[in-house]
Parts: sequence; C-alpha cells; structure tokens
Amino acid sequence: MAQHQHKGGGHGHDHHHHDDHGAGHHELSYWRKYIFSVDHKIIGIQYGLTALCFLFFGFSLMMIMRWQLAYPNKPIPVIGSLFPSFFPGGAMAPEMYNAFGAMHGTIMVFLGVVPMLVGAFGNYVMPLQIGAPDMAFPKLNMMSYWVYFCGGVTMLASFFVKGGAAQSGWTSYAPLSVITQPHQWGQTMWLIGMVFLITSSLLGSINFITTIVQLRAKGLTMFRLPFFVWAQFVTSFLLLLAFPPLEAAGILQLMDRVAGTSFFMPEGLVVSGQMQSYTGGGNPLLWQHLFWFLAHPEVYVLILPAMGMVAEIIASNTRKALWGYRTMVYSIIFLGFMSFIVWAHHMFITGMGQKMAAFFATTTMIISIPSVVILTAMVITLHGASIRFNVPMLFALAFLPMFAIGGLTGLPLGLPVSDIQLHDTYYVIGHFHYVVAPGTIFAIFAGIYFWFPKATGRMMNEALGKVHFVLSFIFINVAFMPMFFQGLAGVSRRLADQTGYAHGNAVQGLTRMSSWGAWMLGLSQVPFIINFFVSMFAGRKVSENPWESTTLEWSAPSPPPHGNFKSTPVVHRGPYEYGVPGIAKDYFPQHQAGAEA
Amino acid sequence: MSTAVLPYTVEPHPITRLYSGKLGIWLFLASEVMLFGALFSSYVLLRVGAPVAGPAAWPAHAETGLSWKIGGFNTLVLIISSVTMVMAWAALKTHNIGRAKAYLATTVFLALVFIVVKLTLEYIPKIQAGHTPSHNNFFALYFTLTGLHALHIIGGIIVITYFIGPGSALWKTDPEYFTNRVECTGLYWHFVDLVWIFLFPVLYLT
Amino acid sequence: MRRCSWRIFLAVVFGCVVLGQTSVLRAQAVAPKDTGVKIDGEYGPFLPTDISVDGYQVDRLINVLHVFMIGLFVGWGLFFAFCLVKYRQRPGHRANSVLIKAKPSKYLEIAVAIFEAVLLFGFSIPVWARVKSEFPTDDPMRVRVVAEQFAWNFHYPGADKKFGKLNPKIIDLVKNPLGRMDDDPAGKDDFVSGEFHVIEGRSVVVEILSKDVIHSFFVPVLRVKQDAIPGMRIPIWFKTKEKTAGAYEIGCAQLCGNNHFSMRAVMHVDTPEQYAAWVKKVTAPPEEFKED
Amino acid sequence: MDHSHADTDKHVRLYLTVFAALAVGTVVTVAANQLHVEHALAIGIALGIATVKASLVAAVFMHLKWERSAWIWSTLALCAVFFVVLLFIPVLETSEHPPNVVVGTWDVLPEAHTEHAGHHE
Ligand code: HEA
Ligand code: HEA
Ligand code: CUA
Ligand SMILES: [Cu+2]
Repeated sequence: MAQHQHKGGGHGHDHHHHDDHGAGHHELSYWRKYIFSVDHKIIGIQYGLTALCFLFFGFSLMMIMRWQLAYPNKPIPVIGSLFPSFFPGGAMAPEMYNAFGAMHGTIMVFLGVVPMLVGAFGNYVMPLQIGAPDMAFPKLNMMSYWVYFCGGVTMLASFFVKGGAAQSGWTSYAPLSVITQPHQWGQTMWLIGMVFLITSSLLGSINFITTIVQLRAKGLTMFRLPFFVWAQFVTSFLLLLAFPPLEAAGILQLMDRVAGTSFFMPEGLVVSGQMQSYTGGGNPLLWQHLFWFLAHPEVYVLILPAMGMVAEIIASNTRKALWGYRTMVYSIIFLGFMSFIVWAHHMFITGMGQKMAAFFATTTMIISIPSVVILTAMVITLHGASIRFNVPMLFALAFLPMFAIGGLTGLPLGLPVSDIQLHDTYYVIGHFHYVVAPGTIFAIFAGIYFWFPKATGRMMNEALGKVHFVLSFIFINVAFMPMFFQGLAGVSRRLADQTGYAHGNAVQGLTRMSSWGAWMLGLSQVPFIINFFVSMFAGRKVSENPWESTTLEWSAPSPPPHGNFKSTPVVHRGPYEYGVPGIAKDYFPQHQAGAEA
Repeated sequence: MSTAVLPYTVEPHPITRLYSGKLGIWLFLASEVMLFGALFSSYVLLRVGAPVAGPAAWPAHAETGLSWKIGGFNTLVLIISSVTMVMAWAALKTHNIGRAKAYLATTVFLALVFIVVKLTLEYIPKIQAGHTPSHNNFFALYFTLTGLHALHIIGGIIVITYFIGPGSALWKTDPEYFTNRVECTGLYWHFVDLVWIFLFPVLYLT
Repeated sequence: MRRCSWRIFLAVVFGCVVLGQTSVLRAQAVAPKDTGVKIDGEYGPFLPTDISVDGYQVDRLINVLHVFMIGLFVGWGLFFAFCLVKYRQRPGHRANSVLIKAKPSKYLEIAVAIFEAVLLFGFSIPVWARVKSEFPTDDPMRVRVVAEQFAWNFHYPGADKKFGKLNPKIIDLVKNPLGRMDDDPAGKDDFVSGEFHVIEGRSVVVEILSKDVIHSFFVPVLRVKQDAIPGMRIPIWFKTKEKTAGAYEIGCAQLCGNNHFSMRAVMHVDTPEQYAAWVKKVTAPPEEFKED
Repeated sequence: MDHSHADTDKHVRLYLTVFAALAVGTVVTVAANQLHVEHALAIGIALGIATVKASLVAAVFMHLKWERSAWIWSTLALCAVFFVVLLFIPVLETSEHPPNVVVGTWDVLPEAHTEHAGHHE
C-alpha cells in the first residue's frame, strides 16, 4: 500500500492525514516500500529475517566450538581448511575459542533472540493484536531497526579487525576486557556495537509502551489484552529501565580502553610482570554490578515474550480460555518488577557478605514463584481441553517441560551455598540453555509456524514441521542434558579444552555426546529452512483465520495491508472466548459483536 | 473520509489524557534518568572507595582546579535557556510564532555559549595542564559526565535549530502539532538542565 | 507413510543413545593428561570426591534440592502427560469451557514457596554465615594465593606466620614473582611455590589475590570456589578430613584470557611429615624461587 | 495541556518567579560552599538545594504540577524506585564484604606515575 511520510522528522512523532487511504495512490519505490519502510509489518519481517540469520550464525559458531570441545586440538573437518587464517593448522586456538564463545553469547542474546522476540514478533503481532493501524512512532520504528542493523554489522566486522573479535565472554568482565587494549580492537568494537544495540532497544521500547498505552482499539481494556501483549508491555519496561545502566557501563569501559581511565582498574595492576600505567582507584566489581543490573532483567526479556507466545498458542489450540489469566498478568508484572532486584545472584562468589547474599538469595527464591504460577496456569489450561497437535502447538507444549527443567535448575544456582560448587560450571550453561534454547528458541519456532500464515497468507508444511519438531526436541536434549552432569562433576565453562583436568577428562564422553547432539540439532534445522523458504512461495493458501483464533490479528486480512484492518476494529470481549456455551462455533472472536452469553 | 492514520498524535487520548509524543518523551526521560543514575552511582562508589593516598586518591577540592565561577556562570546560562525554552512554548500557545522563534533562537544561543565556555575555558586548559581523563578518577568522571551532558546539549541544539528552520513549516499546516513537538523538545531540554543542576555541585563544589 | 517416519525417529533416538553411551564409556578409560602428578579421588558425572569437613553441607543442599526438583518435575510432568493424552482433540470431544477451580495448584505453589524458604533459611543462610565469617581459631595454616595469567602462586609465611610485604614495582617474573621486599623482616622466612601443600585434618585460611585480571580459585574436592579480584584480598577457609592425603586439582573457574583452560595447579594434602619434608625442600636456597 | 490565554499569562509569571528562585538557589549553593563547613554537611547542603531546584524545574517548566496522566506518574514512580535501587550498588559494594576482606592487592602503594608526576602543583 502506498503511503506518504513527508511531514515527519525530528522527534519521530508521525502524523499524517490521509485522504481515502487505500486506493488511488502512486506506488512507493522499492526502497521506500521494503527497505526503509515505516510499516510495522515490514519492519517486523526485516527484524525477523535478520535475527534468523544471526541465530543461524551464532549457532554455527557454536557448532565449530563444539568440535574443539569434543576433539580438542584436532583439525576441524572442512571448516578448518576453508578458513586457514582463522584456524591455523585447521584446529582451533584457545583465543579463537574465546572469541567465538563471547560472540556466540552476544549474538544469540542481543542480535538473535531479543530482536526476534521483540523486534520481529512484537513489531508484527502486537499492533495487530491491539487493533492499531501501526506503531505509535513509525519512523522511530524504522530507525530502531537500522540502528540494530548497524550494531550487528559492527559486531560482525569485529571478526576481521586486528586481534579478532572480543574474547572476554559476553559478560566482558573488566579488567580482562580492558587490558587487551593495545593488540585487540574487537573489544572496542563490541562496546560500540553494544551502544548501537542498546540505543535500538531503547527506541523500540519507547515505541512499544506508547503504542500499547495509546493505540488500543475501542473496547480493548488492559484486562482484555492478549497475554502476549502484556508480555511485550512488561518486557519493554525492562528494556527501557535496565538497559541504560549498561549503556553507562559501556561508556565507562570505552573510556578505560580508549582514554586510559581507571573506572574498573584497581591500583597496581601487573600484567605478565609488567606494571600497568593505569592510575588505579577503580573497581572491577562496579562493571559486574552495572552489567548484571541489565543482564538479569535481560534474561527475562528473553523469556517473557516467549511465554506470551506460548500462552497464545496454547489458548488457541486447547480451544479454551487461559486458566487464571488475571493471575498470570499479575505474575508477569511482579516478575518484571522483581527482576530488577536479583542481579547480584550472579556475583555470589565474588566475595560477598552475609546480608547481601541473604538478600539476593531471598529475592531470587521469590522471583521463581511467579514463574511457577505462570507455568502452572498454562498446564492447568490443558485440563478439560480439546488439544490440537499441530506444529506450533507441539513446540509450545515442548516449551513447558523444557522451561521447567531450565527454571528448576536455576534454584540451586540461586542459593549461595550450592552456587559455590556450581557457579561458572557447565551446570550454569545447562541451566540457561534449557531456558533459552529449548525454551525460547522453541517458542520462536512455535511463533513462526503460528503467525507465518498471517504474514504470508500461506501455511507452512505440516509434515516437514513435525519432522523438524521431533528431531529438534530429541537432539536439543542430547545436547544440553549432559551439561548438568558435567557441571556437577566440576567442569568449568569457557574451557577450550577440559581434558587437562582429571574431572574434565572423566566426563569427556558426555562432552562428545553433547557435541553430537548439537551437530544433529543443526542438521535438524534443514527441514525448517526448506519449509520456511518454500512455503513462502508455494505454501497452501489460507484465509484470514486459519487457526480459528479469537484475537484481533486474525480479523485482519492475511497478509494485512498497510493500515492493517479493513475497518477500525472494536472489541467486545476478552481475548480467549473459546467454546462459549450457546455459540455454534467453538470460538468467539474479540471483534465480533453479539450475545454476551 | 479524512482520518489521521494514527490517532492521538495531536489531540490527547480521552482516557490517558496524553498525546503519544508526550508519553514517548517521558519514557525516554525515564531511561535517561537510569543512564545518569548509573553514572551517578558509579561516581559515589569510586569516590567512597578511592584509596586514601597515592596517585589514585580522590583529589582535594582545591587540587581539581575547577572554578565555581565558570561552573556557576554556565549553570545560570542553562537555567535561562530553560526559561526561554518554556517561553517559546508559551508563545506558541498564544499563537505568536515570531516570538516563539525568537525565544528558540535565544535558547540555541545560550546553549552555544554553554558549549563554548565549556570547551575554551575548561576542557582545553584542563587538558593542557595534564588533567586528562586518565589523570585520576575524578577527572575521568568529570570528563565523562560533562562530556555526555555536552553531547545532550548538542543534540538539543540540533533539534531546536531544526524547529526554528525547516521544522517550523509544520506550524502552517498543523499549529497544534507543532506546539506539541516544541513542548516535547522543551521537556528534553529541561531535563538536560536538571542534570546539570546536579552535576554542578557534585563536580565543582564538593 | 506416517508409521514409517515414526520408526525412523525411534531408530534415530536409539542410535543416538547408543552413540552417547559408547563414547561415555570410551572416554573414561583415557588417563588424565600432562599434570605430571597422578590425581587422587573419584570423578564422574556426579559430584566428585569430597575431602573437606564442611563440604557435605554443600552436597547435602545440592542433593536435597535435586530430589525436590525431580519430584516436582515428575509430578508436574505426569499431570501434563495425562492432559495431553486425555484431552487430545478427537471427534465428538469439545473443550470444557467452564473453568476448573484448581485449588490444588494454589496449595502446590504455596508448598513450593515454603520449601524454598526452608532451604534458604534452614540450609543456605546458616552455612553461608559459617563459611564466610566463622574463621577457624584452632591455629590454622595460613597461605596466600596469588593468581596471575596463567598460574597460581602460593605464598607461605614461614615459621613466623607473618607474610612479608609485597610491592608490585619490584616484581620479576623469574626471581620474584610476587614482589616480596627483601628489607621486610616479616618476609625473611617466606617462600613461594607453584604447588599448594596443606596438612591433612588441619584448617587452612587462604587469602586470595590477583595481580592482573579476575580469576577464580576452585578446588572441586573441597567444595571451595572464590573469585580472585584484583584490588582485593579475600580470605576463605576450609579444613580437610583426616586420612585424605593425596594430590588433588585446583582450577581456575573464571575466564581470564587465552590460557584460562590450562590454569591448573595441584593441591597436595600432606601428612605432617610429608609437609615438613616439602617445606625443607622448597626453602633450600637454590630452589627457592623456581616455579613449575 | 489545554488552557486559555489567561492561563498562559499566569504561567509566564510563574516561570519568571521560578527562574528567580533558581538563580537564588545557585547563588546560595555557591555561597554555602564558601563557608567551609564540614565536608559531609557541605555535600548535604549542595545536594539538598540541587534537589529543590530540580523539583522546581520538573514541577513548573516540565509541567508536572499540572500533569494528571496516571501513566506518566507511574512511569516516573517506577523510575524513581529503580533509581534508588541503582544507588544501592555503591552502598553494597563499600559496606557489604565479609569481615577480613582487605581492599588493595599490595602492601606498598605505587607512587605517582612518571608520566603524570610533573602536573601536581
Ligand atoms: C531466559 C533466560 C533465563 C531465565 C528465565 C532464568 C531464570 C532463572 N535463573 Fe538464570 N541465568 C540465565 C538465564 C535465565 N535464567 C543466564 C543466561 C545465566 C548465565 C549468565 C552467565 O553467567 O553467562 C543465568 C544464570 C543464573 C544464575 C547465576 C549462576 C552462576 O553464575 O553461578 C542464577 C543464580 O541464582 C540463576 C537463577 C535463576 C532463577 C532462580 C531463575 C528463575 O526465574 C526460574 C524460575 C522457574 C522455575 C522455578 C520453573 C517453574 C517450575 C515448574 C514449571 C515446575 C514446578 C511446577 C509446579 C510447582 C506445578 N540464573
Ligand atoms: C539466547 C541465547 C542463546 C542461545 C539460543 C544459545 C544456543 C545454543 N548454545 Fe549457547 N550460549 C549463550 C546463549 C545462547 N546459546 C550464552 C550467553 C553463552 C555464554 C557465552 C560466554 O561464555 O560468554 C553461551 C555459551 C554456550 C556454550 C558454552 C561455551 C563455553 O562455556 O565454553 C555452549 C556449549 O555447548 C553453547 C551451546 C549452544 C548450543 C548448542 C545452542 C543451540 O541450542 C542453538 C540452537 C539454535 C537454533 C536451533 C537456531 C536455529 C536457527 C536457524 C536454523 C535459522 C534458520 C534461518 C533461516 C530460516 C533464515 N552455548
Ligand atoms: Cu585464571 Cu581463568
Ligand atoms: Cu540472573
């Protein structure tokens, strides 16, 4: 659809009067329509495709790393000889391992999952679900995508600069991340990239909150919002208020690296026997506090929208209202709030006193309760349902036990005493991968299969989808389950080669199993990639509401035109009115007027 | 049918009583509070935790060589610029675009004075005297905090200049919308002033 | 077609399990590499040997928690599986739109909260208090551990039990890795080694330092882990059980640079005689500052 | 905000009053600083006046005095809470280490660097 954006500028408030929008406009150029578009749907798709590429890239890094873990210092088949400058002798040097590890974490979290959940699904689905014609600030929306894109390019470029990409983990703990200054540019690029990504997220979150507050359709009260919108709403507040401290920290670290300041550098740092020229007086733990002040809320940014998507899909495919919707909403708000006061549970081993440890352990235990409540509500929804096992539902269902494993294993980490043994071991890696990979990644797959027909007007192939699901489900567990045992055995994370340790050597078999799991998981994505691209052009055509769902996005055409709805929607009821007695169809869309009972 | 594609860009939402831009700018300011909050909290930590002696010690006030006169002058400049900013908005409210532009121009002028004073009387002499950011954490913080603040000022200058120049075309087609935009810019500008109100005593006086 | 694909899946699962199992078995036969010392203790996919007097408290908490977690997961999973089977969509079946009142879930949630509170206040907080502040008063050994990229230095105070002063400016990686000052009387009898020796059954207070970046002093068999933060000296303590003499591993648990993976050391738990012999050996003049 | 011209005139007068107050506040801050009172007290006075000044700016120039939107107030409240949480970082980090933790790695502090030594007047 055509549209004009001549009057905008400045602060990104967009405002334009359209006479008879819809027909009779000249077409925009290709560039304005698909590249620098301000339509939330195009931007959502841009985010989605970019994020999928990054997910794929981040995963590829890890598959290469898993070779080094399984067969330390053996030449990497094929890849090793393809990129001799990266892998001298075909094998992976420890600095390359560290660089890949840091970039895997960064890319997966900041360039893959968050842009996918918020940038893609949030952008595409949320305005549709609230019956809005677009985001509140369309130009700002476009800007946040392009700022994200710049951040991504900066991160990728850092692989090719002097000294290679950042090597201090995704956490970039100082002083390690600072003392590499003279011969490593990657860390500086990492910081600059982060500033881009943070800015992008901030712009996005402002837009999301404003849209949800201002642009809800008539009759759509806050407690008639689909759970997914609530999840996006809370997530946006987390991004809005937690990211700036990391931006501050990033600026301070940049100063330490570029201007030689000592924000994170204590006095008398001696590297390889050489006194460093930093004046000192700084505190390495300051970085950790500021980093985790963001990064803990960030992990909830990784999970809340995922929970929201799963909730949507479960409601639609159980043909039932979500059980305890209000409780879930209160829980997610509470979860968001609490996530700001648990950050130091990542720092129990830094030499923390009793009061502080007790405080953060307590808040950590408290924050696990709302998760339990939300998960329980979703499972109870299954009771008395009529469950359709289509592909999105399979992924959504698998999310529940997988997230439960990830969440439950967070508990031993949240108690300082058990964390003594488990901190920085593979147990932590296992814990969070269960929440982010079979958790969030599965939710993303579920979301893709679920909303694909809305975005393209075509269905993805069911059989290929099932193959994708079963294989992914098996191998993701093969990949991550061994990590808990490795962790209990005491194997530290970020080890380029664990076989030097007796305890590491004893569980090397598990490591190999995990690697094979990861590679097979990689193979299992082939049906998905084929399905995704082929269905885009050749999938079965569907009407606007193929899943017979109730929420507003399904009342718009598939794909929705510019402006989204044929007529401005008005909402008459709650989001999940399935199986209402006295109604012939087993669902009662939000926008349909009619008998209330 | 002549409908705005997006409602509430000009007229306030009947329930929230806000036009979208205003909520947006306040959300942005909330994130700015967290940004400067984190830096402020770093300041406290580094100051309280500084060694008692040696090169990394927190310098005594006299040693910093920061002049309260220059700082105080700049404080007044910023406060006045805040007044002119809000007067510009009030002028728009009384439909006097000429007066509004004059006030906006004064604001930009004052902002430029601030930057020029900062650069020529503070940054350059400090650096020439060897008080670079790497000298000690006081100067590191001084340059980081005031530098970031100065970047905000420069951003403000650009936006306000835009509204005096090309941006003011909007006044002819949709005066109320233009007024709203100036109000939002004003909110941002006052916030920048507000940050300085804290930076001044923290850096120049104690 | 459908049945066929399920068979393929099953075959894949089976194959995978076999693959996993065989590789597990094969790897356990491989001997530890290049430590030069045979490491004592048993290692496998669960918690390793525990040789410290208080380690059981950590293990107990981990074990209790896992039993709780597995119980919760299994119970929850059974209900989940039950629902999946019982309420699958089929002809003639329609969802029950009357919301069930699930009181049990509320009780379950409250039970979880109570259990977590018990773990927290009953197990974690008291043990943490003991570990962090009840330093031993039974004449513990005192050792200072100084981490650097990528080695551990163990600084012993010698007979006077006083550590000499350290000065970063006179550090010499070969002759004086810690910058010990010659003119400090307290430091006259100090010695530094790359090996960690403690006496079995005796408590030890370890002060942890770092010269450059953050490392983490990790002794799996002691259930001890403490970050070494530059700019801070952090003391911890432990006590080995009787009859645990042997050689154990020390690792670095915090990413500290390229050779983080190889930043290992050996902890020798000695009998008093062995210890005395070792001290004599390291303090013999020519060997004094030799490392590794 | 929607208000009439008369309202706007009233506002303008208020703006000028506030400006006077801010100017006075600045002068008082500087003057108090010249008194050489005890350090902690001086910081307290300066921050106290700054808070008053900032509140004036927020209330009048930023129109919070007239703001009735619950959304803005809740955003600000949330922001205020987390701002306070942020300020806990230095509190925790400076007061909450277990006993016996010593700050500083070395016994002998490094002296001034040669590269900076000349600049200490
Ligand atoms: C999406 C991401 C995500 C999520 C949701 C969580 C959730 C939780 N995390 Fe996790 N965590 C990470 C991502 C995440 N984490 C990451 C990335 C790291 C490592 C960072 C790094 O160091 O690199 C980490 C590290 C980490 C640590 C630090 C470990 C260490 O370094 O030593 C801790 C410690 O407390 C912790 C705790 C928790 C807790 C208590 C939860 C809780 O919120 C979990 C609550 C959930 C449940 C308790 C499950 C629900 C239960 C059921 C469904 C079954 C019960 C059923 C009934 C009762 C009916 N996490
Ligand atoms: C969101 C976060 C996220 C995600 C999803 C993942 C996913 C995976 N991670 Fe990652 N990981 C981290 C975040 C994440 N990780 C972080 C933060 C660290 C710590 C880094 C550090 O130490 O600093 C880490 C560290 C880490 C380690 C430890 C390294 C070490 O400590 O030395 C390992 C080891 O196996 C690992 C493995 C994997 C694997 C096998 C996956 C797999 O699950 C990947 C699965 C991915 C997919 C299934 C995506 C598939 C996508 C496609 C196929 C796209 C298709 C494309 C189109 C259609 C265009 N990760
Ligand atoms: Cu030292 Cu890792
Ligand atoms: Cu956390």
